Amino acid sequence: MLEAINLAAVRGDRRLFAGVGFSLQGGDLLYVQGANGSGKTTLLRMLCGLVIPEEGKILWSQEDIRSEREAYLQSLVYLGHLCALKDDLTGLENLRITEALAGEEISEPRAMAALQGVGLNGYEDLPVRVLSQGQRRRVALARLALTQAPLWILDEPFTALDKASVGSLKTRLEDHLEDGGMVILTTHQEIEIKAAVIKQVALAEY
Amino acid sequence: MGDGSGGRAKMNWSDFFTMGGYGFYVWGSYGVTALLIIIEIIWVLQRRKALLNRLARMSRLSKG
Amino acid sequence: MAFAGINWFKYSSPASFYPVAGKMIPWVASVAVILAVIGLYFSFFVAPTDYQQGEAYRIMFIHVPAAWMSMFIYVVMAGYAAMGLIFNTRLSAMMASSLAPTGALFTFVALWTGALWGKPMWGAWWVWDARLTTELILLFLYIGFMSLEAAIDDPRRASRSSGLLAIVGVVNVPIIYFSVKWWNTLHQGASISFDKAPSMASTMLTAMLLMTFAFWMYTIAMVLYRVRCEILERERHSEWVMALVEERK
Amino acid sequence: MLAVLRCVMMRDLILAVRRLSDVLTTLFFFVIVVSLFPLGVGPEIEVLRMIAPGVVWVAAILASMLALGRLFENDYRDGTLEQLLLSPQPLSLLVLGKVMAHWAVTGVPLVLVAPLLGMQFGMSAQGIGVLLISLILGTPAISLIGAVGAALTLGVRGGGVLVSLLVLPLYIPVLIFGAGAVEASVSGLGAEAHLSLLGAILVLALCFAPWAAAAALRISLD
Repeated sequence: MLEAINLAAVRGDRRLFAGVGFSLQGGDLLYVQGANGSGKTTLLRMLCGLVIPEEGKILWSQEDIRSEREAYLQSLVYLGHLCALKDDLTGLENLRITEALAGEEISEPRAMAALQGVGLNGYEDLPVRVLSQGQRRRVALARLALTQAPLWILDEPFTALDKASVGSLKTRLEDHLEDGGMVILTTHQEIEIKAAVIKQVALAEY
Repeated sequence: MGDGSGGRAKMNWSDFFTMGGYGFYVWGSYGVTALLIIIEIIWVLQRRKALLNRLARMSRLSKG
Repeated sequence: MAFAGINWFKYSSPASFYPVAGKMIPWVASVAVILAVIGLYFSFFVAPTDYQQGEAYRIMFIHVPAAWMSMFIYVVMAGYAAMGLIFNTRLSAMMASSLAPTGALFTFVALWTGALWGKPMWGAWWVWDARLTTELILLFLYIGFMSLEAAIDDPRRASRSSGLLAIVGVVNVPIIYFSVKWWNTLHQGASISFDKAPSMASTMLTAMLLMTFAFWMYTIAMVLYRVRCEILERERHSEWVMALVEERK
Repeated sequence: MLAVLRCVMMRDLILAVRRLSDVLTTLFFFVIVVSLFPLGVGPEIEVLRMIAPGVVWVAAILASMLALGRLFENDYRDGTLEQLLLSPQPLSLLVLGKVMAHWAVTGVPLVLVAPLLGMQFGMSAQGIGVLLISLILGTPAISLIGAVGAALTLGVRGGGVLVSLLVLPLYIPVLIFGAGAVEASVSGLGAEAHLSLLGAILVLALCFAPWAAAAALRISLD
């Protein structure tokens, strides 16, 4: 269960947002809305513990995420704007190394299956630099098929995806929510994701 | 003028400036030190004046 | 600095510290001037002529205090930086960045006066003496601190990054000093070094201490003045700064 | 715990092998800088033999400092560094893994080439032997201390030059004991004292540098 209390962020000397609070239980979907530059990415990175909040606290099952760092990070997957892939490594290597760093050893067949699951059959063992932006995005999203982490924080996950991939990502998110997982995401496209509880946080322009 | 603690104070000014032949070195050190301190003071005063002007101008712009 | 440290936590917010610093500056500055005048009087008129070096040794009365201050300010800077990182208090980070220029000034003064004192004593402008070399490396550390802080735009990250550098630096200063001392004695032997300061008549010591305290007061006044500029700079969007700017117009 | 350290190291080593040009440029820089000195100082072998340890050591420091840019900058730009910070494993361990891979790619080639340069400068076999040991002990310490500088100047404009300004003063003890060890052994004083102090600095760097670099990374990615 994730709880954010009275979060505030400052970038340079400009105050991005303040008094942001919400709580998220299993099966909840949270949309983070706001114009560009209103601090959406900063809020997501703050929820991951990358950015230290100017004010307020973030609790994961009633414990501050900075004191329960290891437990929290084990239950979290964050996909930012960048695909977080090394160009010289193949899709397969990237996937297995990223998962190993997150503490989950993945066998080659399972990684291969995950890549095929996002429609990359035949591209698994090519260096990522030869793939298109959409394909690279899908390699990054393939992680969602492998991870056991309940909390997914996704920054603009639908960008650069074709219709089929958008559809499959939508169903994967819905399955995850049904299994009691939590999703926090930002998106510009109007995509209807069915969830038990849908919450919104709007970052007003300061 | 000097006290009796074995030190003889210099009465005339010419001795004072020659500093027993080491005037260049002694006044070179004290002079540069004094100069640097004065420069730092002026620099800080300038910085504050420029900052206050900028803030005043920005507050006028934002209000006007 | 200890004085500012005592009521520190009560005035830890920049807004409340600003007026306090304002009131302190005139007092500290006048104490600095008085101490400097008395110190100079002692240095030139009271302290006796040294039988070995004649009048040249009087450079010692600013060289040694400047060297002490350069080391002391760096340690205080690292202390404030550590407090800024641990307690996340913005004001201590500002104090650290305000201390750096004055510290660098004293380091340069120590080097300059060291060279001018070295010329008459040993006939060389620069002597690879352990302490002088460490002073030179300390100047590099100060320059590194200030340039790192100037290179980063976001003031919060700038003070935290340079703060960490100051802490890494202060841990390294003793290591550098002892390795340079080892290197110095290996190559040259201990013949030329500052350790054998001229026999210290009591008046010499008082002159040096007076000058040290004068430098100390000067540092406090200068740092308080500069930290007020930092506060105005970083809090320019807050209401109290706006109000203050209104009043001044 | 160690599996993750090995994983980060293997990843960086694979990346380095797949892009050998970066490794070779550092090595060639080292060789060129060392070979410049005889052209500048003159060919007398006596003079060259005397300045050889200092020249090799300063060139090694400059070469490994050039390679520091590659330590975090690429990961920072493609987003993998962010994922490293989000790994449940202690960040200082991951940083240690990266620095060991960086040392294996830049430090070890320098150590392997140093004897050739030693001969070029007419150094005695004993001198070259001690030079090798001092470089083996010194280059990892340089990579470790350099990692702190690289983390501090991440994403900062003019970071490449700035890192040298921050890190060079901290390299001075390593340089003094490294170059001094060779000179002491050649002049008959025996280099044990210097090498043991160099080892002490290496242990100190091993304990504190990863932690400091990890803290610097968190600040840089804040």
